[in-house]
Amino acid sequence: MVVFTVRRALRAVLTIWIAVTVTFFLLRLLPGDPTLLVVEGDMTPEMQQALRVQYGLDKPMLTQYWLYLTELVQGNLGTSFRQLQPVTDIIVARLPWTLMLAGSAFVLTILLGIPLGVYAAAHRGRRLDRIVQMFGITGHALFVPSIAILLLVVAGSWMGWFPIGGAIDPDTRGLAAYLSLFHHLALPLFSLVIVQLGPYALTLRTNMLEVLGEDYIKSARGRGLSSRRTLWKHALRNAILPALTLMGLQLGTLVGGAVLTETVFAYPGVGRLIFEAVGQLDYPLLQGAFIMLAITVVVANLITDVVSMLLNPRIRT
Amino acid sequence: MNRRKRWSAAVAGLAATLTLAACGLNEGNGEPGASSSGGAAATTLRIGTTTDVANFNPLQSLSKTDNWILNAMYPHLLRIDADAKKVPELAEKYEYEDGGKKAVFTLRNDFVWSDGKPVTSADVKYSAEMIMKYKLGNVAAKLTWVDAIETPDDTTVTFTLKQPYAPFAEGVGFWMSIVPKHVFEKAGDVSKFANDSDWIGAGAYILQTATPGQRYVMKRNDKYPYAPEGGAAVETVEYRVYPDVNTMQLALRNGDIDLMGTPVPASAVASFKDDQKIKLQEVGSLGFAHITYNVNNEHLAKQKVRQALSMVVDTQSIIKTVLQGEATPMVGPISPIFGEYDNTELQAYAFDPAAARKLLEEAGYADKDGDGKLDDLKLEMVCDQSNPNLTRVAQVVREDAAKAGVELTASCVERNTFLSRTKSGDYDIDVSQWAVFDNPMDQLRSTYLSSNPGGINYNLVKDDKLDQLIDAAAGTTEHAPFVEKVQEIDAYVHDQALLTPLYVEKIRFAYDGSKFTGFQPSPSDLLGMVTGYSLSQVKPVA
Amino acid sequence: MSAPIPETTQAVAVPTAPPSRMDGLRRFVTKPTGALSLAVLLLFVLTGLFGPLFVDRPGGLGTDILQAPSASHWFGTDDLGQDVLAQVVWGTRVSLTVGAAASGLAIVIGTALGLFGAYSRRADAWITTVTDLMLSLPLLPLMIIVTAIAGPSIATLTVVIGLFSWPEVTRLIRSNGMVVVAMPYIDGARALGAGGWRIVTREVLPAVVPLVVVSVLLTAARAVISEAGLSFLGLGDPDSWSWGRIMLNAQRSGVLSTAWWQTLFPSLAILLLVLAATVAGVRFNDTRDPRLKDR
Amino acid sequence: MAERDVVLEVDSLVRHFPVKGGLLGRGRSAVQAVDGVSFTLGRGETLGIVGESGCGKSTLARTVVGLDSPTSGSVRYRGTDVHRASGRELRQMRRSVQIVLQDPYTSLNPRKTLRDLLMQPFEIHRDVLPRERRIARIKELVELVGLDPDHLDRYPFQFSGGQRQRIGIARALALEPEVVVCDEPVSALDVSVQAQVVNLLRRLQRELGLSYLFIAHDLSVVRHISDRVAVMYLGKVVELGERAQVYDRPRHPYTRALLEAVPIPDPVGRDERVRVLLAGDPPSPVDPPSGCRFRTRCPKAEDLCAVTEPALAVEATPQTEAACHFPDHTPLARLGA
Amino acid sequence: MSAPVLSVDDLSVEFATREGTVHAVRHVGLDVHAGRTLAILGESGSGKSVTAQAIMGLLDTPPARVSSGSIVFEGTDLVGASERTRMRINGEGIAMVFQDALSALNPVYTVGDQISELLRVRRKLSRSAARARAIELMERVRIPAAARRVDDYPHQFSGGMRQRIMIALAVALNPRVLIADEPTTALDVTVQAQIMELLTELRRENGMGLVLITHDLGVVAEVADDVVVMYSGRIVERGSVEELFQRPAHPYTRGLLRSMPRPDREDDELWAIPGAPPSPLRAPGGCAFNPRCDAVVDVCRTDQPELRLIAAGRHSACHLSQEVFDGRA
Repeated sequence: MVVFTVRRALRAVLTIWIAVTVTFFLLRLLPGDPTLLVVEGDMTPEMQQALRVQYGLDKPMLTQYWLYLTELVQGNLGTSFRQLQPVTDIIVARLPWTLMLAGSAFVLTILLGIPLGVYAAAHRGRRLDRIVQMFGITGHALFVPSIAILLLVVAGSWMGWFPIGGAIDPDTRGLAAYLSLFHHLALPLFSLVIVQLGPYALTLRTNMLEVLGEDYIKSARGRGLSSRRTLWKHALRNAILPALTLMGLQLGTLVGGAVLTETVFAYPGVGRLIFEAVGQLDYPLLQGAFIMLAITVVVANLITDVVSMLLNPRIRT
Repeated sequence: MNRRKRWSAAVAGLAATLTLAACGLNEGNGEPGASSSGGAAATTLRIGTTTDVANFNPLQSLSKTDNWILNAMYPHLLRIDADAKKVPELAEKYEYEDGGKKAVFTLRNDFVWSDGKPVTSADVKYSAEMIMKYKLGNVAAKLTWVDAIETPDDTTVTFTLKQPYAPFAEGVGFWMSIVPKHVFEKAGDVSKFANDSDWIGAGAYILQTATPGQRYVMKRNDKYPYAPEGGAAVETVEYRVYPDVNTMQLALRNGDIDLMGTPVPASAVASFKDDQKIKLQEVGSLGFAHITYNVNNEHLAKQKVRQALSMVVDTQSIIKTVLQGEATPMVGPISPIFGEYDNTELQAYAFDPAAARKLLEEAGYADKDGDGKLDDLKLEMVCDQSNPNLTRVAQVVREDAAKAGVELTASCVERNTFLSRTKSGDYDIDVSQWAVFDNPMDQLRSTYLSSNPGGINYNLVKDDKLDQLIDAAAGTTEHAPFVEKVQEIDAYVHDQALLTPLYVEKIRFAYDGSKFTGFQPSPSDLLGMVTGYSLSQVKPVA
Repeated sequence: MSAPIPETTQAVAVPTAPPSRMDGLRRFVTKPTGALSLAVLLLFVLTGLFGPLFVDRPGGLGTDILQAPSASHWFGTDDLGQDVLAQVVWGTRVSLTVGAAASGLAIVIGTALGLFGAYSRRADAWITTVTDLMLSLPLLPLMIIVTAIAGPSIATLTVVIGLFSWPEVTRLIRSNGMVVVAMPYIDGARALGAGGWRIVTREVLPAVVPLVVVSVLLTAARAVISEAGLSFLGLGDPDSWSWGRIMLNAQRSGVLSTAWWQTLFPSLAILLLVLAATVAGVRFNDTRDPRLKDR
Repeated sequence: MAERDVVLEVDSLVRHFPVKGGLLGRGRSAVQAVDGVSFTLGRGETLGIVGESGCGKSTLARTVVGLDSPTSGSVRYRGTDVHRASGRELRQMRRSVQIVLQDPYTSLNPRKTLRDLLMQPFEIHRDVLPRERRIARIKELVELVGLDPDHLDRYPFQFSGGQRQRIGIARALALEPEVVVCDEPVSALDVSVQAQVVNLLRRLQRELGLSYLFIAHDLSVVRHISDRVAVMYLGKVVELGERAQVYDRPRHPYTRALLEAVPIPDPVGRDERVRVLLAGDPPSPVDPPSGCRFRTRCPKAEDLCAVTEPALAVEATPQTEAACHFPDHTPLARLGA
Repeated sequence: MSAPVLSVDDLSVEFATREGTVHAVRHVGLDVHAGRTLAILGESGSGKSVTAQAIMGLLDTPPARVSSGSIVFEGTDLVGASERTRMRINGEGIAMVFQDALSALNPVYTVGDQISELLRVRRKLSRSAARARAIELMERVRIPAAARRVDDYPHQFSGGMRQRIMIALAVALNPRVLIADEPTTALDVTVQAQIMELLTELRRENGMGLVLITHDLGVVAEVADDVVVMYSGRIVERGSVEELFQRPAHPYTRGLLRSMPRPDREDDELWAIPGAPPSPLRAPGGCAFNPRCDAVVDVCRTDQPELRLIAAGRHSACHLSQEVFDGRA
């Protein structure tokens, strides 16, 4: 069990390292060397050179890479071209919002998806099952900005049910602050959950159907255990594992969706930061934001893996 | 560990994570509005803005939000009223002495820094000297002829000029922020001073907290002399960041904000007209939209290229469509607002892509590979993403230029980036909008003088003849010849096609009229509704 | 925001029934949703191919600004007075081109790696690791960065989307290829002396071809979504119309809440196209999966 | 028996599979699937190999035909090392040693017709038969195994299990091999069909002079078809000998227990039958017991068995060799038989 | 012989598939008596497992459907019985041992959990009492170190041990009838013998009726008291084990017996039944065995033979049953 966790953790570190390496070289090997942008327009060659030295751009690429890695390990992602602040500080200020948005979406999807999937599988062919199937397939076709704009305009503007933009009313305290937080979170959250929920419920339904055909379900019923018990205890526990793994893999997609959602709802997370950084051509910030998101996703994935492992004795023992 | 324990451990861990993520809600946001709830006076005015504050140093800041917040916090000698007249703010009055070679400002004695120190002539002198020393911002251009600054007493500042310059006092008085010497002095090199916390100001509102990406909270300065009896009704001014103009509009409709700091885009004006509670305030324009060519670019250095580019800009259609007719066309660099200075004999470059192409071919460009584009003529056009009108203009110009065989790329970037790129000359063509020109002479000096220190000569033009013309005009004190000279420059710049003027926009601001009233708007989109003076006069609707 | 390949395609039994293609196609078409999705796909393809011949390229400045849908402008007009229908029609071409080309690229890479991984144990360790890594990364931000640097164009979009979409394909082809490779008949061929190339191309590939077809559809569907997402973030080709760009224009000009037609119609186009491709993929998969017969 | 014409020689064959585990996924332990197996196979002879699941008999089969490579030891076909051969030798070897796989439902590519399936050997070995003669040869093969030549365009699923196994046999015979390894060829078939296939295999052996390595867990079938029988337990051969000897006078206690466990399809006198039932299941081949591997379940085990591994002296003589310290010499008691 | 505990009469089960309706079981009737072993002998597709699942009520409906007949357990007809009734009788009245114990045990719960769950739900035992009883049951089926292994997961057991656990679960509630569906097919021959012995022992001890479903003539010969032979969904022959093996009354039974290779004999050529068992979807007309039958006459191709009494306790569904029985055909 420990071995499993350690192996997964090593793998997570490897993933992050590869992500860092790929982006580092990608950004430097693509045409339109972004590091040149740090040098402002009308400067003398001497000043340019001085700046290049200051940013370490004069060194061989591998040295730069090594420097970047050593700095990264110390939590330093460089300095933003535009905001002239440490990238880490900028991102850390935004990351909690994204974590909360994507994290709640993840949890909510699972919490809603489980009953939907189980119920649909248990009542195969009935109306709810058909809805889940339809919703599951449609989920793949939903374009996050479309949903987000729809929610923004209808629920946010026409109906005025939800606040628009921002993440919290800054003047609230205590319980009111939490309420405000969820009030602001609702629309971005739902636009993510709507997209994720259908496919997740459908996956769970498929897994449930597969599991319900297994001998151990028949055997449980053969022992006289009620269908409810076999469904929620014996079948679900087995069906949820592959679904959880899939959700883990989908985390990257979820975060991608968060980028779009945050952009539409002006939610102050890393996603909107990325959108702004694209507008600013702020490469260190973009790179840093991607790396932080990658780390987040990989860590979340690790957690999902460990939870799966706790639920699955075949891996654990 | 048995199964049940594992489950509960997992759930507990999850709950803990969520709680932690939500922990510290609203902490570090400074004093909440609730804590200073002094009864009915605890009124908050929430203003939407598109960008964050990029720089808290008023001597060098650029972006709109910077200006809004810092102008309200740091007093100016003069302010501009609704009719674009300069009226006293920190200065009670000013007068020229010595045939215009001395400008003497008399300060009010009741402006006080928020740390209790009075605002004195020393602060004014310090501010001006620092701007001159480090060539900060466009004010540096206005101070070029200053020889010496004297402060005979705490309320008198005397600027000695090398030569008389009529718009000097108005220009400097209006543009220059006065900073507290005793605070800024400690920073040493003020050009590197971030000034990003513990703000000390003397304007109507003082910045309390800044949460980038979210909001900036300003508190009423109870000692602001221009506040109405009993202090400003609005105790707290809160700028909220809405990077997207749609969300800002929706937030206003929704009641999340009370005022849009940025003007309503022309395309959205109609949508606000049906809304009962939203009021639209129209203000005059002191600026204009234009296209500027960076003459450091080898292509744009050629007059014919610039002229040809002017010919692919269909200003009439742009006004009709993008601005929905709510704008005035202009020719040459002098806005029709300046009335007699505007050279009305100038003829706009007619929209004619075919002729433009011909002109370019005369200038030596050819389409040898037959792809319909003139070879090597590739230019990048930068614009400000947060200005919906101009991003659309850029798109239209791009397409029309293609008809003339010119390949333009439109880089509409985030506003602060746009400003820093244009400031550093990192662009070919710049589609932008001047916010405020308070007089034509200052405009010409700021924008075309090659010696202009820290100025806004975005053409980066170094034209001896133009320099001479400007200097000659600036030295002219008699009215009629002065007008003539300005018109001459207008014609010269038009012929050189250093810029293609687009339009003078009718600016409209939207605010929640059911909640607030009493704004004292100033012309231009930069000042608009949010000057410290204006905010201090706002009253809640009973 | 790439959609996952529905789980139903991941546990594909190697059919014991023959791969009578006509039979599969017939069953596919006789399912109402299958036929409908094909019809919708066909409609989009025809629109992409021939639509631009009938509708002028949207551009310039029109006189009717922000008109709601009417008889003269079915989908209304935008703030420049351009016809939204024309934009959607021209955008169809780009969406289809990028979708098809990117998915083609992803399929070629994904299938090759997937088959290689399924057959060669040694290569498999690396291929699975890299595939899993790629899958677990947030790819949209990565695509944003790369597109922003490489300079937005249709080619960039295609290559970027294609290069970041193969892992799903690899995973799918590999996991099913593994099932095939583990089949005793592969041993049979090996015992006869067949080499690796022959086994992969003659035995394994034909077995996963139906899955490749499914994958093409689903990957293309995801590519269309990715393209729309990047365009919506302002990273689309500025010279070409795309559905994402129409929505971006609506956002940029601040008319999201008023000119609903400017976001609704491109959104519907995305939804319909992607839904049709997904349904076609899923249905096609169902018809060849004998286990699903009775479900 | 005259001088045996040995076609296949297996010498100290070992096949270990590393087990995944440990921090970096490196295996420290191994499944000792086949651990030192030796025997010879004469021309026209059938060697039956029996044992329980996990005893390594299938790995042995796969290794013999080259589907798996040995950790050590060798397999020689007429003197040529199967796993070291290359080029021409390898091709020759491939042709001469063929395998009939267990499950006729999965061992035929469902996408290929009977014609395609039988054409495949000739496509892989193009030099065996010129293109124009292949169809005729295919038809011959089909008839040889008792299928209808009119069914060449049918897919596997259109045949019954027995017919499919005939296709598998036809395919194995296409290249005119000398040795055919039959890996549980009838265990997936219905009881009523097994006899057909067993009879077919016997007929083909007679007609074509084939040598069979016949692997099965069903002792009855092995007895029926084999000349000699090897009994495997946990990767090792514990007994090897003439079938009558092995079946009627088993020496190794495992062989004995195995035979006693087989139910006899005759209810008469069943209550009087004596059988020693083994306790438990075979241990894991990852960590086999020391000394004699059978000792943990052996009714006769003594201390010696845990220490010294009994050797199996393999000789090509028609008698039984058992790897046991305390071999039995009495005939197997079968009351009611 | 006492009255049967479980009595199946005229049971027919059909499945709706895309290709049409499959009649998996047709008009099957059988009686299970306390303390006796009834073997249902048949090849794949003969309907023996479907019969068992129909008795247990484990068929997926749809696609399956019991189209006729009754399954009477101690006076209660289980066909169309409520879920409550079904769940009351399953486990306590009738229990079942599955062929593949690995797939019949839930992989994510320990075996102790699975046994004690049953006891807690059905016997309302406390957590600790259920656990103690689970260990007892595991000891009863001779699992070594049961107290320690009670917390192991199914995959940690060997095949034989898993099947023992499966049996422990099946007998946990002392059922009156135990149905064992090919309980030893997946096991090695040495383990197979142990399991059969255990089942026999439990049957004797608890006085259960044991229904043994198998295709293995050897197993039948060793343990069964009564035998029914199924072919293509129907019972073709029925009788006590000794008589049936001595004097088969159906050509199929006879062919099976003849074609079995025996471990205690050497034969040169095996008797072989030609052809293959028919697919349940395309059973031939008349007697389903007619294409493979060595005694076929014209009537076999047109008329379905009824299961007829041919001697005391002997039934056969063959037009020539008497001739076969007498060794004349």
